Amino acid sequence: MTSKVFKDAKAALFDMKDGASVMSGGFGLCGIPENSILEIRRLGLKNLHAISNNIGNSGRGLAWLLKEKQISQATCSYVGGNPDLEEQMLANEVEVTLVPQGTFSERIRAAGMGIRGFYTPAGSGTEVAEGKESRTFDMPCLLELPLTADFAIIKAQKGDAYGNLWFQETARNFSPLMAMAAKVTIVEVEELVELGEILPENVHLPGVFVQRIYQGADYENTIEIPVFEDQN
Amino acid sequence: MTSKVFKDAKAALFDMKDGASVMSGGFGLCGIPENSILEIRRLGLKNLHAISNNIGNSGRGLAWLLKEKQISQATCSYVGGNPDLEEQMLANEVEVTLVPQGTFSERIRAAGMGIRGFYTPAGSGTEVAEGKESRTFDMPCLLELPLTADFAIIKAQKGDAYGNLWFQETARNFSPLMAMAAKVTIVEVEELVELGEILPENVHLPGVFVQRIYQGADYENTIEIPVFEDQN
Amino acid sequence: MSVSKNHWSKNEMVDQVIEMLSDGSSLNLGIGIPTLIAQRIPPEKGIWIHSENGVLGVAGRPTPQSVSATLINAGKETISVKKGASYFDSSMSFGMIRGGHIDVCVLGGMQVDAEGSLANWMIPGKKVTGMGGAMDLVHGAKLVIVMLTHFSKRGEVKLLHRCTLPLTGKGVVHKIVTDLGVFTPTGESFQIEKLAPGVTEEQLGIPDGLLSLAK
Amino acid sequence: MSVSKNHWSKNEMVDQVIEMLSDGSSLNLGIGIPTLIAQRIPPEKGIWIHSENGVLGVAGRPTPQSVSATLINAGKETISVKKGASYFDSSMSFGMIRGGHIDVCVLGGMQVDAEGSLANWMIPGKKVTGMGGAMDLVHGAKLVIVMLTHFSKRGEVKLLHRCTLPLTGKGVVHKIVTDLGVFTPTGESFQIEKLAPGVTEEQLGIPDGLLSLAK
Repeated sequence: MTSKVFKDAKAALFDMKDGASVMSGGFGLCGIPENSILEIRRLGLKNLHAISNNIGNSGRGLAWLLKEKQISQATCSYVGGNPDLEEQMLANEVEVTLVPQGTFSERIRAAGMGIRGFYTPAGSGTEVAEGKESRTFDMPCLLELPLTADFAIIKAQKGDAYGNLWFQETARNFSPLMAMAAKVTIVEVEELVELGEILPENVHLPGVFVQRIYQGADYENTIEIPVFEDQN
Repeated sequence: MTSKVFKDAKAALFDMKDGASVMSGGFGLCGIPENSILEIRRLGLKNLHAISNNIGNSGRGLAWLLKEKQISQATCSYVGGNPDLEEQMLANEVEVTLVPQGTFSERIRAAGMGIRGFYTPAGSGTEVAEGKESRTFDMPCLLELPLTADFAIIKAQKGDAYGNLWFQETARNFSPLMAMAAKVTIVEVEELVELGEILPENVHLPGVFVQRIYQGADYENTIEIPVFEDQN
Repeated sequence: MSVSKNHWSKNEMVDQVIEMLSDGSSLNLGIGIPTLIAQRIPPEKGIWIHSENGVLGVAGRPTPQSVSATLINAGKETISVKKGASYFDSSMSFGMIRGGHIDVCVLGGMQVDAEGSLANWMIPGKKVTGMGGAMDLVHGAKLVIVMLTHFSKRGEVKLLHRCTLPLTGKGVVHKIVTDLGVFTPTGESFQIEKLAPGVTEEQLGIPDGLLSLAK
Repeated sequence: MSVSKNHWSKNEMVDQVIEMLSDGSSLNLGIGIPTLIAQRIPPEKGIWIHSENGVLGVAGRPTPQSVSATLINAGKETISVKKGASYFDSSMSFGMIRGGHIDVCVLGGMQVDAEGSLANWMIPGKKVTGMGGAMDLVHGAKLVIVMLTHFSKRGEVKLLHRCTLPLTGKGVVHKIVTDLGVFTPTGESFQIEKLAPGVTEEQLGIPDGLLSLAK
């Protein structure tokens, strides 16, 4: 039986190619798959379609790839706080598709859960509605379709050899949804634990959604905007 | 501030009336809200619309209400193993709507999550498709609509005063989804724990979905079909 | 192997299914005969068994000491789980199937036809069990296998040109395992993959035009 | 209270919002001014603060000792949580809003109009921040409050007959809190609920026909 456990990012990303669509977990810099992103930079992959809430932030995360002009297409909900993306978007170097955040996560979930389309009020009556089917239930709604990708790169605080994952605090965000949605899901963990160490009730993402997992290293875990009690 | 904590089933079900639609958690007899069901029997409510995967099983659970002819309408996925329901269905005493189980749970989730409709392949090309909008994506799909109710009665192994819940093993099934979907969600727990005792990461259902919670008593926790290793 | 018996036992049927499973694959088991599979899969195959009531990693059966009222399979039978198991709600459970994450799904059946359609949830005017999860389970898995006895108790063959009972799914079945053989519905016919020892084509009770041989 | 200043401070705006909150209610706070609310809510009100990145039960700020890189709000600022908090994925988080489980939602804005429409995500040709969660947040909460300064830096009033910037949501706002007052968009006009001390109707910069008085 082939193991899902890989030595490191280099081993796990062996077949990622130019032009791939890649979902990347994280909200801002919280919960981002640092090792996999840096490996993509090392590989020098080009023409990537990045699908992530922020496409990096504050010059880090996926912004590492923006700096190297590795991303040509981006699907995200928010570009504020990401000068690299704003700049390349205005210079038409990156084609940006903005998706309302709740629609973004639900479209990714839909892809993972085999839902072929759903109706949501978000974006109704706005520019986001252009070109979309509209339909009124209790209020006007838009038909939204699943969002998938060739790869998902995500990070969890704990994971086991089958790929069962556990996320700390708000690091969960889009990661389990992306793991469900992508064709190949590559997980890096802070801690690779024994099977059974995550209580079956407390598994946030069952391992069946994970194709590859590795123990990450050298995490920066950057805090973007530290605000403390004392400052109030 | 009004507390969500009630003394018992009697206190928590004070405003349930004849004709109410009631979602009830549980798969077969696993994870059923025994105390709330027995209180409905004691109250002698009539003409109820029960929404539950099995509407009881083996003469127990919601079948307690079937025996008293309290249920006039049932929405469920499976009637096998429930002679009370089969009998009253064939005698036209209970109007039964059968829903494919995955569609059943997803419709309940949709109600809870504000999704106004979704497309699923389940039931396509079958009797279930009759009267429903069909649409072909990668395969023919049906448009399914949210399923809600006046009340959800569910059971969790642990819960706190805000209504944060934790379910044991396969007792989770439809319960957290129903808690999201109903107008009033009434939870009974085996153990009412302190706020914070359920680790925030391990909360299966955030308390915001719960309106009332009480410590249950005298659980039967009936095993329907005990099968043991030795018997093989 | 006894030639006189001319059909597979339930366990032999189960073994036909197990042969089709790749190591490490994920597997949903329907109510009825399919649940027997869980107990016969060699642990070294590393199969992850899913039960749609909300568990992945079903192992076998509990002991009277370890049995738990909250740990059951979709047939409401008590089970045990292996290390690495997980529990989840019904929406996630069916999403696993619908989203194509479960490799193989094995269901029981009343009728199955050459088009790959399955009927297993009601006999009009006689018996209604409800579809349970079956209508969801037939869409999504890479390999949908139906296990059923070849003939009904009344002696009617269950492999038909077109199902006469209300369908569970249309054109969804990839393989059929009966006590007489293994078949692939091709749309036009049932392709014979394998027959139980001593079984002849005539015994199958399927009209000649509906049978074809594996290439 | 200084009459000469003729407008509310940010904290005074925050207090206007806090007055509208029922004890024990749930509250989503948008990026910007609204995040200040978390720090000023009296704990005894028992408010449950939701941040759409996946947390319910935001308390205030961490200490340098307790700070965690994985515990932030939707503004990417570090936070602390109270007992009874929970974490969840983004799909669940927006489902809470969309499904109507969060009582109150407070957002920032660039423009808001008499119809209750809000614009807060882009200025064509100038600035695009993206809508983030705002387009989802405006649908679902029982009370949607927009907090914004009454005038832009260029002195243009932000309360208009109709928004000129691309909309975030159409007819979705229930209350508006500016540094000059509290308003209800009625469809035809802005109904004045309250004005900051010393502020006159003339100072609002809203055409007479667009103003109405609370009944």
